[in-house]
Order: sequence, then C-alpha cells, then structure tokens
Amino acid sequence: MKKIAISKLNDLFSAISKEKVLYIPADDGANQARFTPWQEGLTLTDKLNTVRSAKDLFFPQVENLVNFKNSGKAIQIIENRTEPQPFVLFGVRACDCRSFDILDRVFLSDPVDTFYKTRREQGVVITLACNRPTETCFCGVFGIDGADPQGDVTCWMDEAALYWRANTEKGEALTAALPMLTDCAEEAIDPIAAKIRSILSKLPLNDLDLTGFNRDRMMELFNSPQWEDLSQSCLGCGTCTFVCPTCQCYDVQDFDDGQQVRRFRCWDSCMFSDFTMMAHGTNRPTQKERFRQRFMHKLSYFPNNNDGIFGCVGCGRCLQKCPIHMHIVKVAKALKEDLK
Amino acid sequence: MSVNNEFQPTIVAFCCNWCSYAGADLSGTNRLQYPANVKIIRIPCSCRLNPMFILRAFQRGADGVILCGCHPGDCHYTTGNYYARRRMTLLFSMLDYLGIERDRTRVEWVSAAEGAKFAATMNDFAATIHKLGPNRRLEDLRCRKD
Amino acid sequence: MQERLKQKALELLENGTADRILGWKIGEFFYDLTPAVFKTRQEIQEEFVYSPFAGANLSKYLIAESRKGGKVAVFLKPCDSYSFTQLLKEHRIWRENVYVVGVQCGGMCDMEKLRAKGCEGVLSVGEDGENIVVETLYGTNVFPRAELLEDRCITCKSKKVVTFDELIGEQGTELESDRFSQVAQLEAMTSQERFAFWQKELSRCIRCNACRNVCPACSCEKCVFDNPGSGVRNKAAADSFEESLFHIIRAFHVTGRCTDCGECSRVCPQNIPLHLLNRKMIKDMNELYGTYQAGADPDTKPPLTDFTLDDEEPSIVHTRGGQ
Amino acid sequence: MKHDPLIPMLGVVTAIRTDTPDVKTFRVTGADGQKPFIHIPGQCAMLSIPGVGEALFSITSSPTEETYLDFSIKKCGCVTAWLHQMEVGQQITIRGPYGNGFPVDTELTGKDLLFIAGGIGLAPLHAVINYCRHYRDRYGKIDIVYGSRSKQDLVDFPEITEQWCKESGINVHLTIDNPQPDWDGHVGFVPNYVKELNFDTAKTVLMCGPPIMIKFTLAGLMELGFSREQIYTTMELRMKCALGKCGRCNIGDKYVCKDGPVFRFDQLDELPDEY
Amino acid sequence: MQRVGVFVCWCGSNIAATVDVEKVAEVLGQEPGVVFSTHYQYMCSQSGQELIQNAIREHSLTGVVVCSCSPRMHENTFRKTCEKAGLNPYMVEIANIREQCSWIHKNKEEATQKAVILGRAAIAKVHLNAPLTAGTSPVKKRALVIGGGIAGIQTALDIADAGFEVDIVEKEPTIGGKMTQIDKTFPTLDCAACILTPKMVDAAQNEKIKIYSYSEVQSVKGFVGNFRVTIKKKARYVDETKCTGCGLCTEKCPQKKVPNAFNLGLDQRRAIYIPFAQAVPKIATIDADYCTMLKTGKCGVCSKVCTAGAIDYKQTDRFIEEEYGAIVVATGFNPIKLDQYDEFAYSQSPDVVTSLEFERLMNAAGPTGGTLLRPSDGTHPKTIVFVQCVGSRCDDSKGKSYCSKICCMYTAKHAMLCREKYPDTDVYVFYIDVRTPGKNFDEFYRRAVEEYGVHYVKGMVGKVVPENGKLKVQASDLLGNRQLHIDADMVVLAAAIEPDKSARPLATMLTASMDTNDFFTEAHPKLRPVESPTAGIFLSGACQGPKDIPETVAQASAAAAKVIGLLAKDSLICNPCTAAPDELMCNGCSSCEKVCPYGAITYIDKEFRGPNRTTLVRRVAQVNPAVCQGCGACTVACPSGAMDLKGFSNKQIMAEVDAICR
Repeated sequence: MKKIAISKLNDLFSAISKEKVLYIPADDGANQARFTPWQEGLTLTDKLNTVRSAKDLFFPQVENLVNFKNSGKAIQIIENRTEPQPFVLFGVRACDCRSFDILDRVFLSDPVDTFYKTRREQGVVITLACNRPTETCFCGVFGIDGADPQGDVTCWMDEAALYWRANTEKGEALTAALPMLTDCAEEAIDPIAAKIRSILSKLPLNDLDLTGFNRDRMMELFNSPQWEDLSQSCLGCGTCTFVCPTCQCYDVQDFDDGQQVRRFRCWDSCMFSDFTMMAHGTNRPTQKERFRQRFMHKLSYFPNNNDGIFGCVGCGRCLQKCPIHMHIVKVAKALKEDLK
Repeated sequence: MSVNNEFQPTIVAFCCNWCSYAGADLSGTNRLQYPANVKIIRIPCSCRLNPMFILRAFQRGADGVILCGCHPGDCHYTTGNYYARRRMTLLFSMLDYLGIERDRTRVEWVSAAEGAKFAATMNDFAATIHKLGPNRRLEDLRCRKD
Repeated sequence: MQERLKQKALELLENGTADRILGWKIGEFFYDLTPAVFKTRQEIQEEFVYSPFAGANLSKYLIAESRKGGKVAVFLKPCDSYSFTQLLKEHRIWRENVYVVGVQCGGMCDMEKLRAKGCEGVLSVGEDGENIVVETLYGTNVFPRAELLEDRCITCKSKKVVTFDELIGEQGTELESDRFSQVAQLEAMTSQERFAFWQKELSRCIRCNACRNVCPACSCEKCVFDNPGSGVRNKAAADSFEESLFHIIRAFHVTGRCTDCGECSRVCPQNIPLHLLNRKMIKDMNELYGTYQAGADPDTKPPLTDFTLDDEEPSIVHTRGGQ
Repeated sequence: MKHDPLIPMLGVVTAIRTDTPDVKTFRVTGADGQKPFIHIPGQCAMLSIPGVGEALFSITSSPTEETYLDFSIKKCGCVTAWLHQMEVGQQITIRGPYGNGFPVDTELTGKDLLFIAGGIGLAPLHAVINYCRHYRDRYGKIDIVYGSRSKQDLVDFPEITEQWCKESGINVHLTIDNPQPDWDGHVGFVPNYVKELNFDTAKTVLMCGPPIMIKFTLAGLMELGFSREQIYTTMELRMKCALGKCGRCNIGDKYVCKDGPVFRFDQLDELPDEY
Repeated sequence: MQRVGVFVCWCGSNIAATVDVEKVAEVLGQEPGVVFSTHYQYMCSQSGQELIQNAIREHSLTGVVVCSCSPRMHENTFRKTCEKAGLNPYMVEIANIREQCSWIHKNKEEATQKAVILGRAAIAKVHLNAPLTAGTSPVKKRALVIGGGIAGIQTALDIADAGFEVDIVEKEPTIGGKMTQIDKTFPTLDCAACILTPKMVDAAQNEKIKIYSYSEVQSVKGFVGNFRVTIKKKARYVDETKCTGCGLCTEKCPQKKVPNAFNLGLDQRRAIYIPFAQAVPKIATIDADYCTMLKTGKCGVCSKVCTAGAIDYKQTDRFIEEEYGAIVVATGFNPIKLDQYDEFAYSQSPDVVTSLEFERLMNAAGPTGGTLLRPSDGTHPKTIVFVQCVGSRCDDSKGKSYCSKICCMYTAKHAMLCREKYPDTDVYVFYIDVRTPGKNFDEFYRRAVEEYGVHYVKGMVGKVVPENGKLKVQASDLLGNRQLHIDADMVVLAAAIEPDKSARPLATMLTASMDTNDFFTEAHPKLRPVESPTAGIFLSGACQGPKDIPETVAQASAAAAKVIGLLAKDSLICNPCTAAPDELMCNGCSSCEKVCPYGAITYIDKEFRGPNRTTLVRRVAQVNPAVCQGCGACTVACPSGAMDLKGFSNKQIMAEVDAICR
C-alpha cells in the first residue's frame, strides 16, 4: 500500500503522463464528467462517474479497421491501423472496472478481437473507490464492491490523501515508476472502506433480486407477456446502449471518401430499428423484440454463456439517462414477478 | 490541388435547367470565361436543391456552393424559386449560426439571357472562395485530399 | 393536481369515454416517470403519477396509439398540446380515437440541475411552499423551486392548451418569454466564436438518436438517416462533419414544424443545447416571414411551404447577426 | 501487427456460372490462385465489395475441391446485385470460414442421408452432398429431394442430372411448383412430395430452404415418424462480424454465426422463436 | 451499376481544340462500370450516332454517357439514337463539355481535367439511372388566344381555318388592339383600318371563333393539352345578347367628361361608349368609374333610351371556366409612359405628343377629324420636331435598353405624311441611327429625305422648353458638330414600346418565362421563336419583342401553325421525369401537397402490412404523373425523403456531387 497527499495529486498525474497518456475523469463544461487526457491544470471531477463509460478507451465509438482501394477489377487492401500508445486510465469506478471483464469475455474469446486486445494490453486501469455512491447505484447486486474495486491499481481517497494499491504486474510496474508514492499501512484505507460500505448498505436499489434469471428460465422470460407493456414507451434510441459500460454491439460500415473505401467499426444498438434489417426484412420487427433483446441479453443470454455473470454492472447510467426512464431495474423487477 | 500548389477551390454550382443552366450555356456560347473550378450540376428547378446536397458537397470537399435559378417570378414552374429562396435563406442562416463562413454559400438568380451575369457571378464567387481559402469548418476530414 | 388527474382518468375509463389512458407511470424513484398506457382502475390508482417530473411529452405516442382500436385518453400539458396540434395538422394522429384532457403545468423540474447542485443519492423530494426539500443519503437539502426548473420551463412560451376535449384547471395564455435571448447572444458572436461554440457542443454528440426519437416532429415512418436508400444514412458520428450534418438536417426537417417543446434538449444524454438550433429557425422565420408558431392552430401554412413575392433574398444572411 | 479476423483477404472471381434467372455461382480463389481456406460443409464465408458492403454466404463447393470455393448466390439485396453484375477477374474480399458446419465426420457418418432443399436452399447442402459423394463409403443411402418454382429455377441443374442422378446409391427426386411443357418430372411443392415419397425413418435429414418450406416439410417429416433429433437445418440471419461479437445474429443465447448456422431441430426447440 | 459506354465528341474543333478528347475518353474508360469509351469528330452526325448504336449492341451497354455540347442542344438527339438501338432513352446522360468547358476555358490542361470531372459526374449519375417510360395524356382540341390585337386575330383565324375551335380573350371592349389606332401603315401608306377591320369582322363571324371581349384571364391550371382556364368577363353593364350597337345611349349619356382612351385622352367621350365605329363586337360598355348611375344611383338615362333593354346596372363580373389544349399569348405592347422625360416637356405642354397620339391627330376618325392641329390652341403647326429613341436604347433606369424597332419607320412615315399633306411645314427628325432593315424600308426612308425634304439630323434633342406658345428645342447636330435651336410648334416623341402590363401576372399564371424587360422568352431564340419554354404556351406578336405589323402577322401565323400541330394530336407523351413517393416511407404529412404548383399530389388511405402479420392503414401521397411537371419542390419539402424525382433523384444528384468533389 502506498499513499500520496491530495495536494501532491498534480505531481502524480504529471509523473504518470510523462510516460503514458493519462486519462482522468474531469468536468467537460457541460455539467458532466468524461475521461479526458490529463494536462497541466486539469483536475478530478466531483461527479461520481462519467456519463460515457470507461469502455470508450478500449472500444471506441468509431475505429478504422482497414482501407481499400478499388481500381477496375482490382482491389487493394490497405492495412493502416495505428497501434494504440500505452495509456493509463485513472479513476475508474468499480462498476466500470467489472465491465472490462464482461467486454473481455466477448472480445478476447476466440476469435480474438485484436483491436480491443491491443488496447487492453496497452491500458493500465487505476480504479477509485466510490466515496459517494448515489441512489442509482446497484453494483452490489452483481457482487461488485464499490469500496474495493479491482483493476491494475486500486485507489482510495479521503480529504488528505490518495491511497494506492497495485494489484497486477502492470500496476506494480507503474507504481515502481512513481517515486512520489510513499509506503503506508494496509489498514489506512479501512475507515474509508467502512464508510463507503455503510452507505452502500443503504442504497435504495439493494433490494433488486436477480436470482432465478438462469438458463432454465430463459424461455419463460423470453415469452413473458410483460414485454409488451415494458417496451411500449421505449423510444428506440441508443442512449442506454451508448452510455452502458457493457454494451458492445457494433456495426461495420464502409465509407467511400472518393479515393479509398474506409471500413470502420462503430457502436450500434440493438434498440435501433435497422439493427437486424436484411434485404428481405428483419427478425425483430417491432420495438418490443428489440427491447426484449437488449434486456434478455444482459439478464439471460450473457449469463447463460458466461458462468452466470450478468451483462450489467449496476452503474446506473441508463437509470439517469434514459429519456423515458424505462431502465434495467424496472425491467428486472417486472420480470422477477414472472419468475415467482 | 494544382501543380503550383496554389489553393484551387472546388466550387459546385447547382443550376436550374430552364434559366441558369441556359444562362451558363449562353456564357459558353459567348465565350465568356470563368474559372474551371466551377462545376455545374443541372437540376430541374432551384426548388429541387435539397439542403442535403449542399452539405454533401461540403463534406466531399467543396469549398463553395452556389445555387442559380430563374429570377423570382420567372420560374418555369411558377413558384419553385420562391420556395428555394426561403429554404436557402433559412439554411444559410443556420450555417451562419453554426459559424460556417457566410460567403461559402450563395444564391444568384440568372436568366437564360444573362450569360454575362452568369460568368461574372462565377468569377466573383470563385474569387470570394479563393480569398476565403479551403473549407475547414464544414468538412469531413476523411474526404480531405491533401 | 395529481389526484384530480387520477380521478379524471378513472372517470373517463369508467364512463366509457376512453378504454385506456395515456399518462405517466411511477418509477423506482420519485423522478423516473415513464409514459405508459393504463388499462385498469387498479393500475391508475397504484401507478399513475403527475408531478414536476412528468416532463415527457406524450403527444408522439399518439401516432401509434390512435391507430389502435378503441379510444385513448391522454393528458397533455400546454407545450404537449402544441405538438399534438402540429401532428394533427400533419394528419399523423387519428383525432377521433383520442380524448384530450388538457392539464396546466407549473413548470417541470430537472434532475440534472439537482445533481449539479451536488445532490447525490437523492431519495425523496418534498415541497415546502416555493422550496423543494430533498432527502439524500448524505443529508437534507432545500432549494427554491425556481432553481430546479428545466430551462425550457423558465422560458415557457405558453400556458395555453391549444387542443383539448376537456381541461383540468384554468386555461392559460401565451406568455411573453425571452426564449430567443440565447440565440441572440450567439448571433452577436463572431463567426469564429459561434463555430467554436457549436463545435464544442456538437462534438459531444454520441448519435444515440434520443433527440430525434423523442421529437414529435421527427416522426417519419423512416428517418433519412436510417434509410440505406436515402444516400445519407449514417449512424455513427464517425467524423465531426456527420454530427453537424445530422443536426443541421434534423433542424431543417423540423423547421416550421418544431413547436419548441424542448424535448430534444431534455433527453440529450450529453446536455447539448439542441433546442438552440430549432429556436434559431423559429426566430428567423418570425423575423423574416412573420410570427409563426407551429402547432398553435391547425390551418396556418408553415413558412417553408409558403412564400411571398417579396421575400428577403438569401444574401440577407450577410446583414443579420454578428460578424 | 496481428491480423484481425475482421480484416479480409483478397479473392478473385475465376468463373461465373448463371444457374437461374436470379442465381449465379461464383468460383473464388485467393489472390495467389489457391483456395483461400479449408472449410467444413455447411460453413460460410463473408464476401465483400469495398464500398458496397459485406455479406455472409454459404460455401457451395465441397471441401474436397482443392483449389477453389464456389458460392451460389441469389440476387436479393445490394451486395448480391453488385456480385451479379461482376465479370470474371473481379477481385473481391473474403474472410472465413464461419460457423459450425454439418457434422459430416461425426454424427452423419454411416447414416442414410436425406437432403431436402428448396430453391437457393440447395447451396449449403450442395457442399455436403458432394462431400458425401467424394467419401461415398462413409455414408449410407443418399436421397435428395430438391424443388423449385420452375425448371429454370433449379440451381445447378446440369450437375444434378448428369452426375448426381447417374450415381448409384443416390436417389434424386426433383420437383417444380407448377407444370411446364419441357418438364416430365414431378410437379408439386416439396413438403407434399416428401410425404408422397414416404421415406423410412431410419434417415438423418438435412434440410434447407425458404421458411415456409421448412415449416411444412418439418410437419410432414413428423407425420412420417421422424424425430426432431434426426433433422438438421441451417439458418440465415443478419450478420456483420460473423465472429459472435457484433450482437446481431443471436437466437436466444446462441449465435448463428458461431454456434450455427447448422442446428438440429431439437436444439432450436430450446431457443426462442425469433428467426 | 450499369454497363456504361462513354462517347466523347470533338465537335470539330469546338471541343477538341481546348479539350484533349483522347485523354478524356481514356481516363473515363477507367471509371467503374465503364466498359467502352471512345471519341469521335461529330457524335451527333449520322455516323457518330451509328457509332453509339453499334457500341450499345456490341457491348450490351445499359447506360450511355455522351460528352458533348449542352444537353439543351442534343440530349434528345442522343436519347433517340439510343432508343433506336434498344436502350431506354433515359439511360443517357450528357456531360456538357462544350458550353460549360471548352468554350469557356483557354488552358487545355485545365479544360481537359474539367471535362474528365464532368464526365465522371455523368457516369456516376447514369449508374443510378432507371429506365423511364413516358405516359400519355389527351389533348383538348381547343385553343385560347390571349389578346385580340392583330396578332391574336391572325392566330385565331389561322387556327379556326384549320378546323379547331379557338377563343379570344380581349381585355378591351373591342378587339383590334393598337392597329385600330394607327392611321396609315409603312412602307405602303395604306390605311390601317382598311386592312384590319375586315379581319376583325372575319373573326367575329367565324363559327369556330368565340370572342370574350372586355374579359381577362383569371387563372390557369393544368398543363399542355389540358389547361383549365378561368376567364373573367368584366361587368360592362350591358347585356351583350341584347345590345344592337345602335349607339343611341352613347349620344344621350349626360356624362360627357370622360377622357377618351381610344384617342389617348386627346378628346372626351361619354360614360357609356363604343370605342370606335368599327368596334367588334359593337356593343356599348359603361365605364363604371364615370357612370353617375353606378356611382350615385341617380341617372339611368341610357337605360331609358335603350330600345333593346340591354342596360343592366346590376351586372357583375362573371367567371367562365373553359378547357384548352393550347394557349397563345398575344398581349402586345404599349408605349412607355413619358412622365419622367421632363426634358422633352411632355407633361408641361400639350403640343409635345407621343407618336401614337400624333397618329390619332392625323387620323380621319381622330379627335381632329384628320386635320393636323396643335392640341393646345388648335392651330396648324408649322414646325414639327420628331425625336427618336425616347426611352429606347437607353442606359439609364427610366428607359429601355433595347431598340423598339418600329420607331424609325413610323417616324419616317409621320414626317412624310406631314410634308405630303402640309408642304408648308418644316419637319425635323432627330435620330441616333436610322434603322431600316426591311423590305422597301430603306427606300421609304430615303423617299422621306429625298422626295419629301424631311430634315434628318443625327443627334439628340437636349431640351424642349415651352415658351410663348412655342416649343424651344435645343438639340445637337452631331454631323454638323453644332448646337441647334429650333422654335417648334409641335414635338413628337417616338416613345419606346414595352410589353403590356398584364403580361407579367399572366406569365406567372402560365408559368411562362419572361426576360428582364417583361417580354416573353421563346423556347429557343432561333429554332423555336414562337413557343414559350412552357409546353403548350405559344407567343404571338409584340409580347415576345418589338415587331412591326408584317412581322407580327408572320409570327401570329407561325404560332397558329404550332398550335395546329399540337391540337392535331390525340394525345401527348408526358415527361417521365416526375415525382413519385415511396409509400413505405411516406408520412402523409401534406408538406409536398402544399408546395406543388400543379396540384398533382393527392392522398389516399392505404393498407400496409405491418410487422408480425398485422395490417395498418396509412395516409400516403399519390402523384398524378400526367399533371406533375417534375420541378422537384415536393422532394425537398418531404422530411422523410419519401418523395423523389425520377431522372433527378436524390441519389443521382448526390452521386454527381461526389464525383465532382472527388
């Protein structure tokens, strides 16, 4: 366990960013926080979390895959991917940190997505315990401990100091390069963690119970008559998807810039009406099917294929951002009724 | 880009078939010169010009877009240019509001008889765009050619 | 107010005026209301809510709801009623299947503003005169109600319910509001400043389409940006150009149809002031072509489908606004 | 730099055969003239024309063909329309193989096989049939029921009549929907024909065709006493990545591109009806 | 994606001199989808067209791009060429590399580069072209002539002669127009009335001709072959069916102080009047501005004296709707108002007159009974100064930039007639140039100078000042290089002529185009001089440009011939480039309907298949392809992009944009 005085935070950031690009959650001037490359003068946000999740850094909204050049009957494949530079992501919350595990299960399973993989390899994740969880937090439901997040390095903060614990080799290596961190006792964080846990225990959404959302009940959940009513107000926008740290659906599109064809990958949302559109129709023709897909994926399909791990980390972003507030907690609670 | 690396703007001129395209033809018939950067796209009427086309042109690397149509009152389809006038006024105002240079877009009414006006307009517009330099505020970086 | 609406809903259901009610449904918290169709007495009694967080404009749902069998009753706030009327004008809602109950609105509250005041872990709110009392995990806070109002409500244009079958409470009037002041401020900037402003705002866009999907004017069967046949389909904000393109074209498509209900800015997860684009168009139309309020009546021609012989030339742009 | 599975390789169209008014078969090799990859019958590949789009197609040729891949493609969308107007020598991009394929070397060996195909549905089965013909001794009796709207719409008619029909141990049953002058074979829809043919139930069925055909043929086979464990089919859904990641082609918790496209009907029964 | 053939035309040296046609053909040959590319000296020639046709057959082309002159020139030619080779004519695109490239650029490299880009745009467009088939629409076999002057009368007579019904709408109470006011005609000096009035009578008596006098066109809807016109018959307060034209009322009417418009206000008439003796129809008309009865309700004299009982004070404007296959515009001209010409003292002295007023003063049926007298004091003028080009060939804003064409000749006529009738008068003509290009025109002018001793002075009159009953004329003699001061008794101004004021609103109704001077534009200045660019609208007489009588009559007959050609057809082929909605995307919002100038868009409720085997009814737009003229206003009004224009689709135009900006 290491520590550094809060007043020295700037030195720490400065030292880290000498070697690697450092992203920290900072206010963006529009009343919200986002991960921003650190530069002299940039300070940590007071906000609990960023609006856009930390997945952006590993799975960006848009990335170029490959270029082509068509000429006559010939095609030239131009691989022009830029390898990501090493970077450090500071201030990741416990929920977002868990989301990397979920994304890993998708992108690092065979066949491995090399774009994601290299970013994961290049990125050092420094998590930060949540001093002030908010009412929309329900990470605890998924066994995530906001008082002791994972990642390459875990940090805790109180008024005086930042506490630092390296968890992995990557974390150790980074720590070794930061001499301003001084040693301290493991127990130093206990009061902080205890305080956090006492708040976590009072969170209103702790009562969310997801037992029974397993493979055996998949068909039952799928055929629930409630989907009709639940999906009724859904606008079919991609807000929940795009702020979600675990949503990873993507689209591959070509853009002809007049000289070359750029094939890029971009986020997509299963809530969008054309998500599964083919030349002769779509198998999810109404918002009901699309809405069902998103929540079934998070609550049933994903855990079925991944040792029961839910595709949700309880970050609460969709609870705050859904234009009509039809969020995963409402859906899960409604479906739970069916399983009783 | 031309050989001497001087900025050569790309200018798209949308011309209505009945007046301005004929006006452009007339300026050709009269051998009135205007810069080769100006490329004309024939549309049936100025009211056919969808704002999307203008934005598309800027996206793909145009530095200026001009719409030429019949003089108000002379539209072959009676009222087309009146609608075009309102649409373009509002569109240009919005582009201006978004901070796009006002001079990159223009509407000019050119009749079939105004070959000289057509050439003069194009010369003037091309000079204006040349002065403004490359379109940087409403461009798609993927389409940038340099 | 909520009780009066509830009673009305029950009454309409019971006397057969409507066989279902479109309203707002209670959520996990006091603020996360969801538009919902209520079919039974029980649902209404237990779940129907009308509170300062019932911001969602219900009129767009009626496009689909009015086409279903039977009759749906709906509660429309003044600004929602403008959207409703505009949709009627565009023949999108089957009027005969809708029973409209107009409701007055004292302005809706904005959770984002509460959070911006550092209120985290909000558990409940109460009203104490003109103050809002907020209980949080971390203690109690008191704020004047006016400070929590949504921006769109601060510059409310009208308290008049334009179309209704029945009204709960007093009919309101059109208000003098300075809703264009922000637009005017932008206009007064230099071109470079405006560009910087919008670049900063629009670059945050994540193309979630919430603004479009919530917008009552954006109710196309298929949006051009979703249609592969349109030639401009794009769903990713792959280049800053595409964000601009999307928002410019969207603003243009709703020009003369946008009632300035403000939903676009309310739902934007990135807090982009999208209404400033639409308001600019409204301001321009008012100044150039005479005052026009979309949705204010079912007949007036929208400015873009109309003209006069002596309209201003597009070059007028050069003489308006800042440098 | 690692090669990403999303990045395709170059292929060349070396031959184009027009099968029916809306089906063409394209022979594709790698840019080096070699077969791009080894596949299992029933697997698919992503073909693409940069700027037009990428789409998944069943590989029609048997893995036993050593130098090329064949794709029988029906014109139905913008990628296929583009493919249809290509000329020999056109380069395309290709990546694959994707999907599980038919269990030709495990569950199907030693079995009597019944292939049922409708229209372009023959394409994936074609690979299996020729694989089975190549390793004829590994399989029992082979019956093929193939139907289409008309004689002109029967894909790969010459190969069927001149090779398959003439091979011993293979019974080919062709049918068309409506009578026509130059047709002296069976007339009628595939499901009915299957029932008429009254196959014994000691067969493993491989079926592919339009949904309506599948639905009624399945019912017919049930009537004949077949069990759902005996019947395989192959699915087609919207796909972008074919890697099980983009999130489109799932049916319940199974991804068609990874866990499929070949499913047994008893497996499908456990999945939501969303296809 | 099409199989495209590219054909680059040299146009002799017109293109080839500034554009490297060989290179253009070569570069365009590399474009996607281009399977054949060549160049040839004259693509529009017989062998050029054969070249295209052979290529279509040999290379199974599905699209053709011709890089040549303007599509306005030869698009149709090449469409027909391709059609003959079995290609849909709308699979042809023209890249305009002559008018918009080779003719305006001098640098060959630059022009070649531009030609390539224009070619690329055309190729990009043709890839998205779809075969279009033209529909047909029936032709209403009836023509409308607007304006009953000599032009209108001649056109109507010729059309009627061919056996078609024709209506004349004349805004004045009588047909005849300006020619009725003219005394003699140049260069033959025969009497205008003598040659005009028989034609007026012919028109009135022709069974195929119907004259709507004192009427105006109120609205025009429809399109070629199918115009629906509303004609306003203005209230003349006289029952046309009863009035015998006896003229008694016009003598008895107590209101005598009405300026006589027919004599240009040089004398007065009654409130009820027949413009002149030979008026057709010869029916009285009450001038509502002056009639005491209509204004105060007290009088009724005419009603009392009318034995036919034709007076009807309660008459109102009536509206008649008629259908026509073709419309001829013959709205004629007027001299410009000279209020702004203070230097000629037109407003100050009654003895400064326009040529048309002078015409009335010389006319036997005019206010002076044919004796030339000064309007001010009724004395005989001894010195007359004619000023030419008053408001013609003018640089300033009060005049016209064009030459009014007829002034030189009528001034010569006036001068000659003066000298002939009153040899004791001195006649001066001030001119800039004397233009006499016409049969026997120059001879006529020379006779005026040589035989009649008219003083022709090259120079402009600077000022006319009325002083002691005389008109002091200051002028310059450019040839003599001196200032002239003439004490004249009368000054005659050859005022420029301009189109009638009714022409502009009419043009808007007809959707016919006009030039900046409000003359109607012809479809082609040389090859189609009597047609408006708007199909079914034809031009007759001075509404198209200044003309003398023989030219007017010639054009009138030419317009008639064109009308006859149109009416002889049973049906017309429609423009296939019309708007069409994609019903699946149509919102039914009516935006398109509101901007359609032709009323071509209607709505129906249509049932569609919805998801999951449901059906839903939606309001969707329908376009009548026979009515749609293809302007595209609706396509932009449509927010969902459901409405698109065939031949100029969104994707086609964007493909052109992309190709140009590439």
